[in-house]
Amino acid sequence: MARVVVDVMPKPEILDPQGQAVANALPRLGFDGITSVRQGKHFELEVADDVDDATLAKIAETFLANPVIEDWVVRRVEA
Amino acid sequence: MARVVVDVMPKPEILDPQGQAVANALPRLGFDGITSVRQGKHFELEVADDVDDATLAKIAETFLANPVIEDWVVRRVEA
Amino acid sequence: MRVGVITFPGTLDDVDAARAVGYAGGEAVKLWHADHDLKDVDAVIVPGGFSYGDYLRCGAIARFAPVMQEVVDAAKKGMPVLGICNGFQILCEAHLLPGALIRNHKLHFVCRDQWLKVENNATAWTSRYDNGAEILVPLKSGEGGYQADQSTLDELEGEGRVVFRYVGENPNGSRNDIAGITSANGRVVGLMPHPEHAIDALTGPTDDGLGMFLSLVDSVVKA
Amino acid sequence: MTVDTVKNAESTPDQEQPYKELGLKDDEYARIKDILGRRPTDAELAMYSVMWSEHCSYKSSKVHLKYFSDTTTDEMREKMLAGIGENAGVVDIGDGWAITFKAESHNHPSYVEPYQGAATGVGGIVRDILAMGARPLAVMDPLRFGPADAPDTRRVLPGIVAGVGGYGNCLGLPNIGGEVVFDATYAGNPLVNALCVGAMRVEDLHLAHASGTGNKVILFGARTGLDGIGGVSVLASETFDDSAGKRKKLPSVQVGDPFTEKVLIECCLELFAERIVVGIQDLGGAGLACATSELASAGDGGMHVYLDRVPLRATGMTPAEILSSESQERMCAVVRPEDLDAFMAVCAKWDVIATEIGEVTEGDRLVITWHDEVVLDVPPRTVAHEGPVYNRPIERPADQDALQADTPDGLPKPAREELLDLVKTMAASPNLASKRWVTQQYDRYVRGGTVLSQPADSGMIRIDETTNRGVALSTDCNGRYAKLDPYAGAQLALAEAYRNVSTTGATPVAVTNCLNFGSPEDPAVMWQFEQAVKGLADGCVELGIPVTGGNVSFYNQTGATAILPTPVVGVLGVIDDVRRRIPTGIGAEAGETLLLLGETHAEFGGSEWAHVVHGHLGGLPPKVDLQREKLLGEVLVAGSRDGMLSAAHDLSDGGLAQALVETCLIGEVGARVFLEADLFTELFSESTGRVLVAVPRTEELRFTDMCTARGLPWRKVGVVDPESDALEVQELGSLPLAELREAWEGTLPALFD
Ligand SMILES: Nc1ncnc2c1ncn2[C@@H]1O[C@H](COP(=O)(O)OP(=O)(O)O)[C@@H](O)[C@H]1O
Ligand SMILES: [Mg+2]
Repeated sequence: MARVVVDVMPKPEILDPQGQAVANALPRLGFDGITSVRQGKHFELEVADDVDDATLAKIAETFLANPVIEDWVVRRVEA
Repeated sequence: MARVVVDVMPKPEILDPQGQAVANALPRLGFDGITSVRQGKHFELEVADDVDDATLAKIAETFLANPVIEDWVVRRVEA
Repeated sequence: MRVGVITFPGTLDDVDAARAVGYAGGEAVKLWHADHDLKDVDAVIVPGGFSYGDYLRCGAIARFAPVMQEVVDAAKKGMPVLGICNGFQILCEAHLLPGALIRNHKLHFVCRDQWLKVENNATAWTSRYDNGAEILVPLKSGEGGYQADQSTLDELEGEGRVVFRYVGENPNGSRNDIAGITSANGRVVGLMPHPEHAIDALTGPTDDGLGMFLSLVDSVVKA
Repeated sequence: MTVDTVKNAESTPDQEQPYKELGLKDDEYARIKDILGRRPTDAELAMYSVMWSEHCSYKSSKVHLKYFSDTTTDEMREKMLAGIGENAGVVDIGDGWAITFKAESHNHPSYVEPYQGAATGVGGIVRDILAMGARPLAVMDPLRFGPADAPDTRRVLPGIVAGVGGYGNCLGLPNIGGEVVFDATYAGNPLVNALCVGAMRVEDLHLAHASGTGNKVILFGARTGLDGIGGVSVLASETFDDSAGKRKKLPSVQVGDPFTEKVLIECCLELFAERIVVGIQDLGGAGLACATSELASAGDGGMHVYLDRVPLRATGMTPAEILSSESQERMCAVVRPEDLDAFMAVCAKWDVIATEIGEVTEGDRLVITWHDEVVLDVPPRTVAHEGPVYNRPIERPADQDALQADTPDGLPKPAREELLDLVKTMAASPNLASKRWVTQQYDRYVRGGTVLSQPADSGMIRIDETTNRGVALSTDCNGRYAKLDPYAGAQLALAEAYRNVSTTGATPVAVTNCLNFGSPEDPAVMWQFEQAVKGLADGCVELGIPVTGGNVSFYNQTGATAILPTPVVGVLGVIDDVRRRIPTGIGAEAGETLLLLGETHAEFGGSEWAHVVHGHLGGLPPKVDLQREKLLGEVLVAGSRDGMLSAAHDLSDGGLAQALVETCLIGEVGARVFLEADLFTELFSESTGRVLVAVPRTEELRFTDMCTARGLPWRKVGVVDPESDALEVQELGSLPLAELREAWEGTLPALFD
């Protein structure tokens, strides 16, 4: 068993209303000094040892992310 | 300027319908060997250098996450 | 009887909540999110919608609005407060009610006419109903699954603080089929379904929801 | 970054420009040079290329659309306050109210990115309505998909539905109707049409023009980013030198932010109420290029825009990119200088970014500067209103005769004992099955004015809470009929939408359309288009109601295969008191008789039966009789006014069988039905001009006497039976409602859950 993390983020040129909303709210809540916020998704997968990196990339690309508007990163982490 | 990542995940005991849906769909799409999926949020913040860890923790705890249902982790990353 | 109805940016059902207050014989008073001012109202409704787009988490940003600080203070002194849908989510985020609401178990937004069972008619908002009565009102939400840890659930159940429960198939994965709950003193009520959309049979499935607004008018007159 | 200025263009007349990549033809490029007397700058090229695109200039359809105006009589125009040529049509409905409504397509973006494509489609049409000065009140979404069980439909449909819902729900606009139709020709090219309806007081109508020298031009709403730039990014790679980094060709996908739009709506309505807007224009396709040139073109002066003032979301954007960005949730207003502070205060209240980007000038040029250098200097009419016009070749398809000759007459008919099962099979077929899986993702209650929404023949909203005046809307189109005969097909769409509106008790008053067709470069497609426009316009004349606006979407095809011609027609009706609406479900009154109004003939060309059972498309569609539709409408409205009708449902796809199934299931009561000789024809023919009505027994004689007196054929076909939980067809047997419900409601969840 391995633990795999996939982070999916809106592409830089694509509007990110969610991150925008957080960024706008922070100063109102009294938190200054945060100049930019982007919000994406974070997946944690438990994966059998025979699942290779290519398969993980395929899962991220075809299913977890929408490559038209999102970028993704796959990382294996220590359990 | 520093880049800070905050990951927010549903608590283990809380239902995670989104992660569940992904986990259920994967075998249908022909991807086997993924035994569990949880889905949360991933934030990337650009932060002024004078924002300290305590402030970041406060932002995560009071705002980015709802501690009733979610856990959170803050990381500073290399830009 | 003056009932405040809050408008946040992104609030949608304020017009409907105000209309319902009027149908019940109360006077609806507009409250603006950015004001520290409750305009001497006798009760407050936090209506449905998508405050601030609900982008981070439903209710997470609205909770910090200036008007909400006033609502929290007033609620602590016993003012009746009703949170409907997004309003319920905001009241949970503001810790006026325990627990939280998460994404519907089937992940889709659900709009349907929903049967509810009234389980507690001792609140400021439900005295017009009989306990055990079943009412039909619209439910329309994407994040209506009520969640709380086991001890909170035990406490709510033990103290009879579940006010409404879904009848029939659970529409959103809510724990214990919970549709609405109340504070320990029965003054603050939050629910996911929309009583303000069921005040006449022309525009709603029934007029079953009107009872909540009539109850409020009764309770304030009594107090 | 080097910016191409007018000065630069003058001194480098022979510089190569990527006009072909931007979709301009040689002669179009030559004409631009001719207009300007020099080569265009990058910014000018960007503006002309987007504004002269098919989508913005209507270059292939213009000569045909003119037929709508040409055939509209003064009498038809009587209630019309604004028509073709404005952002949306406007109709006077009485009590001082004006209604504006329009449909638009967002087909191609929704195939690439279903959720965002559909979402921004809704966002765009809502801004069109807002730009008329109206409060948007409701939306509808006529949709077309490939086969229900095709794998790609599983990707496309849930995304589109979630996008329509996600945006509309968040805006607080009830969804009061739409269509979901499946056909193989839409497989690589789904249709997402979105309609919005809004209301205003008659005196508050705002028209888009920039008048009054010295008035300010304000851009407000979202920041401008790189989204939706598409083809124009080739200009960036031309002008970006290597050190700045070549910009890759950008995806032309736009991401919507419904929250920003909701706030923008409230902000605009407050601005209108304070009467501080001289002119207003939404930013949709072609962004600022479109808004500035249209405002200037429609006004009485010129305009100067300081492009460097536009608030940006991305760094390093070129003037060409800023002009053609399709970032969503933006509006452009023209404001008197003395109202500027008040304008900005309202925007600040709603946290809406507002920037003065220019002013109305004397003269007749649109001039755009970038840090004091002129990057664009054009006569705005040549951009917005005097684009290219094509008389595309038109040719009736060679196989049209063969298609029409291939009638359904020879198809094997079911045996008598198979008929009941067929009722169920048809009810479960994707086009006839309940669309609840879709509609339950849409909020239909918000605003508290929805009197009818799905499932109903038309959506209906209350406009005035004091007088109870309201409007009803229906959109329809059967693409198979239109394929068999596009002229008749367009009229059939009109007839159906008209009938749907009257069936709920409202009087039809105006028409909008969304004409979805294949490539205009295909003469056969142009023939379909021409026929459909003629059919629709002629039909409107016969019914006496005007086309007030619409939208054309071409190039809907996969490879060489065009979609079924799909002229979606929307009809708006008025009802003076929404409390007398006629619902679809039977069983509201104790004893009801079921009457079938109209006549049934054996008409199966293009029918749902031929499609479902035989996969057959051929012959001629059912006959259209618009005089009959008119009479039917008058009878239904009279019946509603005098309280003689307790329910009504129009007959269309699937015929009487489907109408019976739906009235029983929606009303949750059974019925006993007795039919005449040819049971198959009685049940499944799609003859037009028919409505099934439920009449309380006490009103039966009065109602049938009225029908007879007016010459409307009617026939008693059954009774409602509140005690029964089945649909019983005499001589055939009985279908338990539970079984029917499972068939009717089970199909879409099984496919898409
Ligand atoms: N099929 C049509 N029938 C009638 N009018 C049409 C049709 N298509 C477009 N129009 C009219 O042409 C004008 C321009 O249309 P369009 O470009 O869609 O408007 P907008 O600029 O608001 O997007 C509008 O007034 C519209 O009503
Ligand atoms: Mg427009």
